[in-house]
Amino acid sequence: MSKVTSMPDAVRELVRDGDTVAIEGFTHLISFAAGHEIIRQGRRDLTLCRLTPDLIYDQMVAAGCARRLVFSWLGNPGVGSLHAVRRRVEGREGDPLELEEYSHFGMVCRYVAGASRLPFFPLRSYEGSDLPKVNPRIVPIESPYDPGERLYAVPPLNPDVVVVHAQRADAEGNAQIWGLLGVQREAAFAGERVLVVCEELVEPEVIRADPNRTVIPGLIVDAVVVAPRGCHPSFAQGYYDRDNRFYREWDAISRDPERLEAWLDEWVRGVSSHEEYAEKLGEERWAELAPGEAWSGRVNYGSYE
Amino acid sequence: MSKVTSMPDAVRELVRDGDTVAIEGFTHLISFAAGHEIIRQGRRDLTLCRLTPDLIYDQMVAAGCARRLVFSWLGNPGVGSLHAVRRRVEGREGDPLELEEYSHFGMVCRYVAGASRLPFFPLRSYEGSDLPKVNPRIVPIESPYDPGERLYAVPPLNPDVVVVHAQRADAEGNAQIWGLLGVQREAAFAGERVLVVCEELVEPEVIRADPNRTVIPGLIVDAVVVAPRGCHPSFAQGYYDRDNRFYREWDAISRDPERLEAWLDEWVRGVSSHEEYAEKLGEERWAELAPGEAWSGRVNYGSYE
Amino acid sequence: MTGWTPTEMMVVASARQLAGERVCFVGVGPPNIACNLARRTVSPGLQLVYEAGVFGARPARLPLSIGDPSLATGSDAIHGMFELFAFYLQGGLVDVGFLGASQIDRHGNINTTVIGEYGAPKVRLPGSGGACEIAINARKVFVITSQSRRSFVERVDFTTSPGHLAGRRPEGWIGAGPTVVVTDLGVHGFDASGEMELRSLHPGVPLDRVRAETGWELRVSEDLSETPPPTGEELRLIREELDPEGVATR
Amino acid sequence: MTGWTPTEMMVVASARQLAGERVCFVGVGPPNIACNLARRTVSPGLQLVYEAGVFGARPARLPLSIGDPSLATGSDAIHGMFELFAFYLQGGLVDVGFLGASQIDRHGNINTTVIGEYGAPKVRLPGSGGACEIAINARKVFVITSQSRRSFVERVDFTTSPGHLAGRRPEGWIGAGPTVVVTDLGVHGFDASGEMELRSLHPGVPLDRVRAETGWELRVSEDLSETPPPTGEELRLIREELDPEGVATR
Repeated sequence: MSKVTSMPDAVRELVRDGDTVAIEGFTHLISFAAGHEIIRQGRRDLTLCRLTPDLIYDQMVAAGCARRLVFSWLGNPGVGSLHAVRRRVEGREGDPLELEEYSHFGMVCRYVAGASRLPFFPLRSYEGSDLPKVNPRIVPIESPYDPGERLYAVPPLNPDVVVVHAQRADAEGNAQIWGLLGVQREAAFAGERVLVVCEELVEPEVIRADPNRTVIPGLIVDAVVVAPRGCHPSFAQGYYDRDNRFYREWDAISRDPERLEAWLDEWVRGVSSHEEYAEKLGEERWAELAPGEAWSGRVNYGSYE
Repeated sequence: MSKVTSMPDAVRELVRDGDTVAIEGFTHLISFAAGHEIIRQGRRDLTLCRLTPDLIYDQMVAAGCARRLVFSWLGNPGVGSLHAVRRRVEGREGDPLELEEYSHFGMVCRYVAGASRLPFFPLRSYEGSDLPKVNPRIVPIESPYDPGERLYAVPPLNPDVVVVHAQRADAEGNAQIWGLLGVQREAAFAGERVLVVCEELVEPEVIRADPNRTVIPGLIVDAVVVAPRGCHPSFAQGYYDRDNRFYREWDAISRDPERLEAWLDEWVRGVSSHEEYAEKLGEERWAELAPGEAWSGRVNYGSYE
Repeated sequence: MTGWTPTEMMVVASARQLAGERVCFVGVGPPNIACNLARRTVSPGLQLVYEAGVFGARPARLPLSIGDPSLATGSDAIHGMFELFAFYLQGGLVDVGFLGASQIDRHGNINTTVIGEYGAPKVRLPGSGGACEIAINARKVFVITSQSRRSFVERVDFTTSPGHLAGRRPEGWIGAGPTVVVTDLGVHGFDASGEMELRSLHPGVPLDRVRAETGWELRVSEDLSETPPPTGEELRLIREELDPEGVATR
Repeated sequence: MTGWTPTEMMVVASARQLAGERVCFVGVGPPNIACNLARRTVSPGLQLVYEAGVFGARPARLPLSIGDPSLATGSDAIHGMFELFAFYLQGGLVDVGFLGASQIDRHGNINTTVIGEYGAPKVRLPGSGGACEIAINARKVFVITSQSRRSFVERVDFTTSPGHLAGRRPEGWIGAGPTVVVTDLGVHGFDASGEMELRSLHPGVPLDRVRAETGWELRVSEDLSETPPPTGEELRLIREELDPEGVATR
């Protein structure tokens, strides 16, 4: 049964006001297409989870979608700050934004615990850090084999909705990813509802020809949206480059609330879809972002009859 | 720096009497070549770890290499019993064999804990089972968030030596596997010393053309041995089939201590290497075990300069 | 095609129990044939998960072992065993897990570890494998085993995989425990107290025989029925497609 | 090629500290350039691990972000972030982890979270990222930061990543904590009590200036030396190969 649908329908179906939402992807494969549609549909009071909120959450916070952020690194990677978020956090604009803060490994372990239905996950971090003081969900735990040995534990994270972009998927939602994997698999398994967005919809035979490359099984996927170029300014390995120029430009845009608002009006609210957004960027920009070729080899799985 | 060496040298270097050894591979990629060389070199008092001891440990136990088994399923997959092991366990032959018994998931979690330097790993199993009564290392643990919520914990497993077979590796030990992955990665990261055995030694460029397929990084590998057909009667996906006929034949061989001894004399002690063992099997047998072709596609990682 | 083996009846009865189920954790032998038979009959959408790490397997032949290469080629996804056990099974995605049993008691507690004392066994059996966590984490457990006084016992020598624990399952378990026990003689369920109860007799099997082959006073359902015999199509699928060599069914 | 920027001196001094090290957990910016410079000079065998999940990265260009696509193409291995943090970092495979710092105190405690109060920050900084677990699990921690009274403080406003915790590290930690702090003014180490100590001054930097830019009474090593200036080759590598656009070093 095909789960392929449009982004507007997928967001209408899966994302509700007040939901806990994770649009994951560590620098790679961040679905800006889904984030922008959530802005267009005016979702409110969302708890937004990501290791690195990145520009997508700076935009969603500026657009008024978010009540709370769950994260581990709150910046513009390689550039500096997320100014819209900072204004809210530093009390310079709007209502204060609730923050629930971990380290990268803490967030990763939260997704693994959520995916594994574990009530906690132990890790060697936080000792001597002030993070547990400001986040009571990070608690000490002892080894049952040696009460003297102290570690810390983090609680499971099971978002209401998880959105992951993949290079390709079939209509059932079996999704394949190469390049940086981030926490796409763990987040997807931890989600109550899962939206897979892909560069290319492929026949099941393409997936089944290389099952080791499948990161997310269709079993846990609720909807599949085909959104080529849907990660810009993030990237899809082998399809288009990260638009570092835009990441730099965003610094100036997001410093100025009026410019930011104008940008949202022009590039998000002013377009009907991410396809339109991608067109608006222009083929020249896409040509700059086109990578050269670097093909993997093939392997033989063998037929056994 | 190349880590490529011969099987005799690798075993001489890495495996010592009394060591805890794991020759892993869940049905797939079991290095019989390494096991047979350990028998030829007459190692003693080994603690042998595997989820499924399989024929290789039945043979090593019969050859007198083992003092203790750490495992989760003690049988001849799809056929029946491991008779040499049973004779020892049921007190019908030789010294009693020490058993340390878990479930599959318990063993998997032990390797993950060992690889992650965690003093314990929590899982939802064992409640209501008698396994914790006969294995005091399986202990109850409470969630730090809800003392009422009881799980069980298993301790880390860090073998002195881990042997994993892979389809291909480069001279540094970067190893790629497709088909069933079992616990090859987790076991390798948990090992103090790691021996990678491969069907094919390839140029680093082959590995680097598809880094997502690398299961074991050279960083943790001490030695690389090239042993084509080194898994027989186990298999290497895409290279040769599992020799189910031999698995069935083993039942009769291992039932009879004298036949078993004769088999070891002929097929292990009587040959100088696994190459000789493979030759002795004959090309007809290998032709029966040759799979048809089922090639994966290629993916583009893209060049970014 | 007339007549059938007890194992064929057992496989057919098990397959029918899979009607309406979505995700099944498969073992080798009869369960594997039952699941693949169900996919071709009562449950076309049934998705198979193999403990070796495979989701959506499409084996081109009957796998002898749980790790046959034919499970990998052409499957939807292959994961490491950690992901398989942690994310699929413990994660609660498995609707039905199949277990075999060397001994089973009236509460569905299963022994696959030892006959006799653990420290000095008469017979050393394979042990748990994934059975213990399947019994606890699969939403339902189906048991397939042959029925005799040796296997249906008052007390199991060792509890490898917990059943209804005398009617009590700990809080927070998502698993309902064993719900169906299919044997060569009939199909059993469990009553509200978690005690096994005979629900149907396979064709030609007298009730007395089932009682005689059960090591305790077996409860019998008030609406005891006869298991519908295998259809020609079910037998054809088993004999021609799923187990042509009769490895697991004859 | 004459003259160099303070950042170039900082990068060169950091790279030299990597002599003899085997595995380095790399961040973006100066640490990335320092590691790649070390690979071309003092430590050809140095292996780079990136938190995004990459082992043996061979970036064809200077990555702006820690997740640049050039890190993936042509690398030895790509893992999920769980494997990277659990097996590599927590597993004890990382010899040196690089950290930046908005504030650092005499014991190497690092703040990258907030200036001011956490609940009502003057400046909200990015936070930990992987820094907290790097500080605890990397066998050694190298800190790269510019030195001023704003960054070298008596007390950090928030401890994001623990240093020597006033000289005491808990039992069983494999990490030695911060061992080197390289700034634009000089190179610091830590004495037996875990207190920072100035070990060398960069060329042309007077001791008074370092004291003036440090928010506490800075200890100075008895054998204080001058950092050897960048060689022409080191500068050539940085300017022509590693950071031709001067993104991170000018």
